[in-house]
Amino acid sequence: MPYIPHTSDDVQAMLDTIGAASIEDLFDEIPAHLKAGQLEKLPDGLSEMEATARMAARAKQDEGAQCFIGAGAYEHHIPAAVWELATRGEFYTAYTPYQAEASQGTLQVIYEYQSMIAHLTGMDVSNASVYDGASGLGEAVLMALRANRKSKSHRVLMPQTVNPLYRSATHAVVHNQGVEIVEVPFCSEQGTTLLESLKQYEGEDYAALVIAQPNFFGSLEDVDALTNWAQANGMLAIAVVNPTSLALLKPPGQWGDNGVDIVVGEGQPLGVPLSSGGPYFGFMCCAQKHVRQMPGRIIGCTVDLEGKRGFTLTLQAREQHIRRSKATSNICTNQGLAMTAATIYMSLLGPDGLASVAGHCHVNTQLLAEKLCAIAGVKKVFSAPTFHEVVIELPKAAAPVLAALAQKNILAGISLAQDYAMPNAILVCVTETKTEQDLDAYAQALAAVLAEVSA
Amino acid sequence: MPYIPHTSDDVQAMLDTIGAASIEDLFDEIPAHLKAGQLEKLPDGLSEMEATARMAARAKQDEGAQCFIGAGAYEHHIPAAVWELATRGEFYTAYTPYQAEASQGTLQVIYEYQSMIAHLTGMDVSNASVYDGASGLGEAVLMALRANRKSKSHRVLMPQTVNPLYRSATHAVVHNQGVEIVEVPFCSEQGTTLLESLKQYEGEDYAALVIAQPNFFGSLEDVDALTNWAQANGMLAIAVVNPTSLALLKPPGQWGDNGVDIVVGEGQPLGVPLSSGGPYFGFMCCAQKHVRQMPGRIIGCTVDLEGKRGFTLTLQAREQHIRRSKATSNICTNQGLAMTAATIYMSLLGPDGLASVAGHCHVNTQLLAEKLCAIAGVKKVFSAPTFHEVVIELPKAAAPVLAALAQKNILAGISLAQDYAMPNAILVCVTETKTEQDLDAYAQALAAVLAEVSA
Amino acid sequence: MNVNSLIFELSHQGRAASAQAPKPVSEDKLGAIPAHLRRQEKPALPQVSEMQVVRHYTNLSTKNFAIDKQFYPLGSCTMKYNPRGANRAAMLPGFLQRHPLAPESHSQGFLACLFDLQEFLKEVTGMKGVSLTPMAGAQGEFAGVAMIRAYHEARGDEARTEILVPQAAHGTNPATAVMCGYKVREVPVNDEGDVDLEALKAACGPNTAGLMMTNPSTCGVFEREIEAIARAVHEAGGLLYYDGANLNAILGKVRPGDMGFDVIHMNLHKTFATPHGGGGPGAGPVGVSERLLPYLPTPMAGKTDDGYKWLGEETLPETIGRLSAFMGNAGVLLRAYFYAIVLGREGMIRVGEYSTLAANYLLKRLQDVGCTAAYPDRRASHEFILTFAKEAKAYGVSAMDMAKRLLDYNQHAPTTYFPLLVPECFLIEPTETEAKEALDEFVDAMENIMREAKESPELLHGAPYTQPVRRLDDVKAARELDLVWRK
Amino acid sequence: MNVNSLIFELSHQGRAASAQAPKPVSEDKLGAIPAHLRRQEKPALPQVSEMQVVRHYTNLSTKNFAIDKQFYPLGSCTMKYNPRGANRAAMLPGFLQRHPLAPESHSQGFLACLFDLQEFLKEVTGMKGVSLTPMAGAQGEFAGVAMIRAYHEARGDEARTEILVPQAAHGTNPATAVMCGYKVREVPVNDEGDVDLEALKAACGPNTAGLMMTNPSTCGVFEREIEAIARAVHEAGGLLYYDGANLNAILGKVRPGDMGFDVIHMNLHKTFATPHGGGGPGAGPVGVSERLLPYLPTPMAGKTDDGYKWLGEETLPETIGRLSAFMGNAGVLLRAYFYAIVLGREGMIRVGEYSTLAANYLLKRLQDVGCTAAYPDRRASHEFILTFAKEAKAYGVSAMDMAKRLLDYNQHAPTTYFPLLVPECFLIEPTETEAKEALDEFVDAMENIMREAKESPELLHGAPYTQPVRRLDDVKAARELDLVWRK
Ligand SMILES: Cc1ncc(COP(=O)(O)O)c(C=O)c1O
Ligand SMILES: Cc1ncc(COP(=O)(O)O)c(C=O)c1O
Repeated sequence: MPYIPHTSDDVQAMLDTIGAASIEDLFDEIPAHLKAGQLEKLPDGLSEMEATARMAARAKQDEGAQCFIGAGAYEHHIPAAVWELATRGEFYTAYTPYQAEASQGTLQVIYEYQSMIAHLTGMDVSNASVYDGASGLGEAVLMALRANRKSKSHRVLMPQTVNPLYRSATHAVVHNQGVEIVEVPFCSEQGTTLLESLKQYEGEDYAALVIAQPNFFGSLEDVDALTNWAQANGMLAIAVVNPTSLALLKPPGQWGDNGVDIVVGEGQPLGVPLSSGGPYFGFMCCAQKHVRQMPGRIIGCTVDLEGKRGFTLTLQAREQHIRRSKATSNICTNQGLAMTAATIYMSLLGPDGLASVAGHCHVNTQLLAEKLCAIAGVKKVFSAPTFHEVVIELPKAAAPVLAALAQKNILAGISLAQDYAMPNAILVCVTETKTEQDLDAYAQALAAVLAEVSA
Repeated sequence: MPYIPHTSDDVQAMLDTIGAASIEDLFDEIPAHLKAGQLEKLPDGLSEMEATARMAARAKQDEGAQCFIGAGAYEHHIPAAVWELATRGEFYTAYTPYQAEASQGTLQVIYEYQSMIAHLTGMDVSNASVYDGASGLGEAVLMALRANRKSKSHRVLMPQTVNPLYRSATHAVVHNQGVEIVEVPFCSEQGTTLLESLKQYEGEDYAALVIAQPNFFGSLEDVDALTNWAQANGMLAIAVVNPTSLALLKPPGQWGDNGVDIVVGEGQPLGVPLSSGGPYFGFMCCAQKHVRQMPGRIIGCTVDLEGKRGFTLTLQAREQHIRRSKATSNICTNQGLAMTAATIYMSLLGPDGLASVAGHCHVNTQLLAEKLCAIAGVKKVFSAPTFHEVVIELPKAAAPVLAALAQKNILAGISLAQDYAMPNAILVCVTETKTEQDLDAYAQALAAVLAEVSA
Repeated sequence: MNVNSLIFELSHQGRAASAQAPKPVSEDKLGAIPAHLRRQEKPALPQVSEMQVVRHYTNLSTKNFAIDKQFYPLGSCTMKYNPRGANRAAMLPGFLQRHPLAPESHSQGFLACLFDLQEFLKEVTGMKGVSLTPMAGAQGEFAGVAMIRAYHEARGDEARTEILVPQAAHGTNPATAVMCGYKVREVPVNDEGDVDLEALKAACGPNTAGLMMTNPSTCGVFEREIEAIARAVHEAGGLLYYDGANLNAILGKVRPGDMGFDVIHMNLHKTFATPHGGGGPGAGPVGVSERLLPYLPTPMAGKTDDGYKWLGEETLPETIGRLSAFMGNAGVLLRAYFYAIVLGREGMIRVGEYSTLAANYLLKRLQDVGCTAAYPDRRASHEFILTFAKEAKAYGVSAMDMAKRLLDYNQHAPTTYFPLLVPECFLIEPTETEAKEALDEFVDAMENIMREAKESPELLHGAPYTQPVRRLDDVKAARELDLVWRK
Repeated sequence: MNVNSLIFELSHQGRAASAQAPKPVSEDKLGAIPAHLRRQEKPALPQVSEMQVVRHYTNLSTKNFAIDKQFYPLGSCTMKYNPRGANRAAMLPGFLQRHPLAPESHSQGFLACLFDLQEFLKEVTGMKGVSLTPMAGAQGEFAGVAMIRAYHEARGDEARTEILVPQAAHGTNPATAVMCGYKVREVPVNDEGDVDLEALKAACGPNTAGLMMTNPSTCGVFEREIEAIARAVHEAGGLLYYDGANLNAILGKVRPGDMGFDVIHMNLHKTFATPHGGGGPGAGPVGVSERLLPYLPTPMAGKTDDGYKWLGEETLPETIGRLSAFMGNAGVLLRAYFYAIVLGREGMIRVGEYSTLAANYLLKRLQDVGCTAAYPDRRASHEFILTFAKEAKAYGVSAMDMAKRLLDYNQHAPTTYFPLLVPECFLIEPTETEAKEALDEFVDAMENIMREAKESPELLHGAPYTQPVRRLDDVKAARELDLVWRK
């Protein structure tokens, strides 16, 4: 019996203590006709060896490609120490730190995490993580509605330069509460959100403006202007940022004259593997004045009976287990382990290490863009400066080109046909993991494929 | 500076304390003309990312074959828990447990290991490991010479059915002390060592007889008879055993009328990966009366000041750090971590689990032999029963056949051409990791290759 | 290095784990980024060496209780053994390195695992369709209630504005209902731990969108009137939501689908043995009956003749949509898949059996040493409730005092003060993976503590004594907020 | 589960971690094995569940000090940070799954690493050839002395029956000489920690096969007369063996080859940062000068135009042979290779520099708080010796008492009572990977202990107080041997 320790002697002794004749007797409160059958469709159990072999064979099927896809998930070097530490049983198999005295390890890690993320974003406070960046944006919108006392509106402005996956998850999270997401068009030349395009909303009541930096196209928005505009028009400013980029880019806490109100983002680039999309974690920070509207767990520093420093869950009156239907969110289990990994990652990289990672990402992306644009008919779509992603236009429809490159084990980016009706455009990402040979191999393969594929 | 924490401020403060002007000054006792140059031939340092990428690419080069080679190293399923626990920092980065009070973890593991190996082999006592099975046999021979008070001889009988690699390492270890290894021929029909072939040595002074079970050919020796013969003729009996097999086979402590004197073997099958040959560990057990002749570390159970059970290094007067030139061996660092893994492995498998692993190895080997022998011209060479290896004769020279199979990513065994002048024979091993499809794939590939390769 | 330091307190200007970062990039190569968008001051991340990091977090980890170290009978949390094999399998490079947006040509292995897991969960729950995307139980609840809403809306049934929730429900249930735009109406629970059927019937009506409940309930007992409850809700036009946090209790014994539930979520980080990681990640797949199939959240894994495919909005136009950027907590799903295939059919059935055996045994033994069961006449499910109301009154020791004292016995405390309707309670869930001896040791500890409560209550007030810190000042934590370290 | 139990004490007949074993094999399938060769009774291995195993060994691990947790200044052991990246790289499936006898066609990646490592070690030591097979320092010594013997034998120089060893030498040196069939002759060390040159000259003669020594010596100081020593030994016809246990001190600063050594071993588990694993595995590659090249142990890695090859007896007919079944501790060599390529040229040079800086700083600071250096007029190498002879006499506290007391300060004790010629000594080696703060904390602890030694020596006699056990009874352990648990 895998994972079950009971010998037949144990079972007998336990039943004797209970005073039951059989295990089946313990289910005698369940109406007999409801009892499950033999679950015929389930397979026989496997040994660890067999299960591992099956999964190893499947993992192998998906292996081996060079990945130039970004779009919200980024391939970075992850120091070996990160997961060797994070998967130590003491972190890996602990529950949420409800018993603070027996959970100081996890609690201190979270406090350190909150501090690091707050420093990185330039914000006052942070929570202990939400599910991911996209659902985090949904939570941020709901939070903004609660926090913006000046606004009575249930409407929020969302530039189309925000990752379409984020926009779609945000919609799913918020629309049942009657929240309306109003999409703001972008400048098709620069690939950014212009102040002019916001003018039309002035004088109306919106609770918040979302500002993505870098935006989905990799382009850098004029964040100071956007933040100031939002706040001048009675809105909260919600920043959506890439954490790696913040080693180089102005932190949202300093955008505009007062900094933004809420920051969210995907934490995955901070030491979390691509891993097919999860577990990642969303980070969420805000200005001190909004802290009581924050969803999710928050750890505070305090003292014990003897005055010794310790850490504990705090502001729990925001949370569902205390506040139930009046809670700031229904979130309970969050993404603790991924956040733990990120804390270790940030400690290992430090401010300078993270800056050089960000720098290499940026430089490599520029370099690849140059190499690609040297191919006839290939060009950059937008003029704004970018961080580590760039939109490239091909002389032919993107889909078959991407498929042909995938055949050569190069995942060359994603097509913007569906989300932006730009059938020839692809969004490409390069991080510090790629060497110049890798970039050359991509460019050569693209040139070859373009020569082959019929438009 | 990878792994070096000192900032330039630290360095200055430290030099100030020392009263030195520069780090270079600290080397002022070294004659200047001896100082090394710039080590021009060494490469520039890499980042962890670059070093990992290089090694991953190299690891990948060697990947992907189905392995049917045994010959002293065996592919078994290794429970994930084994190495996830063994590489916990507390085991992985501790030194030899010289400070017992701060090393109870390692010490208790070793005590448990000694107990398990003693139970498995049926012997009184065990040490804490030697380098590997082969060098362990060398140590066992030296130990037998010390322990056999009745014999004045420097000669030891070594059947040719003992793994040739073990014989060669044993020679390297012992010959400088003038020890002579006399090789005993085997029965070419059965593939075992017959009592008759030992008759010739009766009446002469030999310190010990080595008995391998299973022997190199996978064949089972008549260990009771051999043990009795040795002891009746004034020799110690040294068993060389495969630990997996002991779940099914009679333990050396029960061979013959009195059990053997010394047992050694390769511990790798107990949860240690093939890993190109190491780190493995040699296990070594003996009868109580010989314990003071044992090389290597031994842990004993004792009590602390308050009477509480604890563990500590014991019988250190056998060891080099105390006894120096009079020590039983020069061994110091042993194979602690591999032995730790084996302890966890044995705990997870238990007596029944190990028996079913052994059973599957045996059954799979029989099955493969049948399938191979169904191919025209292919047959078993020896008639004795085997455990999980078997010698198969091909209708053609083995070397090119093996090479052709390797091209198909089947490592089909090793050739016995060089060690036994049997150019057509291969030694094949199957363990519990192989499915019947794997065996069929081997048989089909062999049939195909035999049809192609010219003899 | 002080084992009590913050990582920031180890930081020294200019120190770095320099093997981990590529060489610095010179400023001129960053010229494309306009100056006004650049960061001016370095973020105050720690500047420490690699060994300092390893040592710091290794030492920190030792300050945690964990299933890998202690019995951890947190009720409603199913702290069972987390197989290490699942971790190894999920961490295979092929899985770790796969980008979530990799094309299907490079996703067949991963999709096959997801597809198989969907099928497995359907069979084990008796539901007709399963989507794996929710990232935790609460997100599963959200998906479930959102589907209920989508269903009513699709039928133009706009009057249904209320979700019923039994009094004993987990806090995520009412919170979820509100996130989905519903009002919450609580239904009382009777003295035997069952929903008050008459009160429920009275509450059901044309406003009823649905009822959220667990079974066995958070009272630790099986809701015997489940069919009557289902009937009442269905007859009123509402749907029945199953909070699968307690699925472990009945795995293989009764299926939510057979009990009449329309939609359920499962906490794979409970029932399917994936680790809790100090607070997550989890996975909260949702399963639905026939009528809710169109609304399942995307993406899902589908199977066709030419391989596995993603099912998105094109295939499921009425879906409630995407709950996160990608496909949920893939790594958690892979771990759960490993667990599922190792256990297989018989293993699934054993889970319910042995977790129930353990709970009933532990309850009986604890009663024998003087503990008071909240529902003494009921079978325990995989968990049960003790109440220390008597001790609180007689000796002035609270359930919290007893919980803290347990830590000194190297036993993790059970869930305390939940469900709220039982005063001074422990909700205790031993799971099927604890050996009888572990249960007995817990009983021994409780026996001692019961004696201590009587003989020296002040001892309990001061507990714990053996942990890295003594009892913490929660009030100060909330009043003098210190959430971020600053120099 | 009692955290102090033996795994055997958790065992219950019939319990098993059953996910780990294939299904039982029926007896009739084992019929080919004759009954008299079969085992009759099951071995008394523990019968425990998977979680019990995980919990037991997790809890046991917490009873260890380790570099990952504490400062560990064991002299002569070079307890530096063990990069986790090296572990990950060496544990890649392609390396772990490779059979040692896999054909060269399936070994090119592995052989490339070995070949590169050989070249790296040659350059860093100044030797002409390197073989990687020895599995630890002592086996490296064996290989080295066996090569010396092979060299003399090949020349027919049979009179050389003696190996010289300085008094301060590590125990493995004399033990090795004996294993190679030599007699050992000790050479005195003078008050400054140097070999007594005159005594050495007097000892050298036609019987001298060689001299084994380290430099810096185990006295923690650089042997200044190394050239004179080399000359004396060489002129007598002997060869010079370098015990590389202390190579860390001079890495990149002086090369053994340049000092005149003929053969050396390196402890990769010291200098190249591979972990000690609680007592191993290690790796003890040997390097040789031109004249010993023919004798290097096999197999070695070679490079030809069509790829990498194994070099065995065919290529090296005069080899001293094979020291183990396969190719040494491959996994350790891979870790060392990782370390080598991460450090590269400049990193190698820094090792010697910063380990020396740390040792000299720590020595100075300890002297300032009242500790007595054994060689106060010398530079420390990467390690140094303190002697507590004064304190032993004045207060009746031994170096052992002080060592045990250090554990209470969460500091691992230095090497004690080695080298034997310095009474009541600590051999202290901080390594280059410890931050200045860690050294300062050690000084603080020692300052306290020096005060305690004076004010309350009985406190030290009773130490440690904070470990899982108090001081252990070694005498009982040896007198009443209990080496194996029995029911
Ligand atoms: C009964 C019940 N429902 C829902 C949840 C919420 O699940 P999660 O924490 O995964 O969001 C829990 C978890 O504690 C629970 O116990
Ligand atoms: C000076 C010296 N020589 C030799 C050795 C032996 O090395 P190993 O333990 O690797 O066999 C050591 C190890 O402690 C040592 O310090």
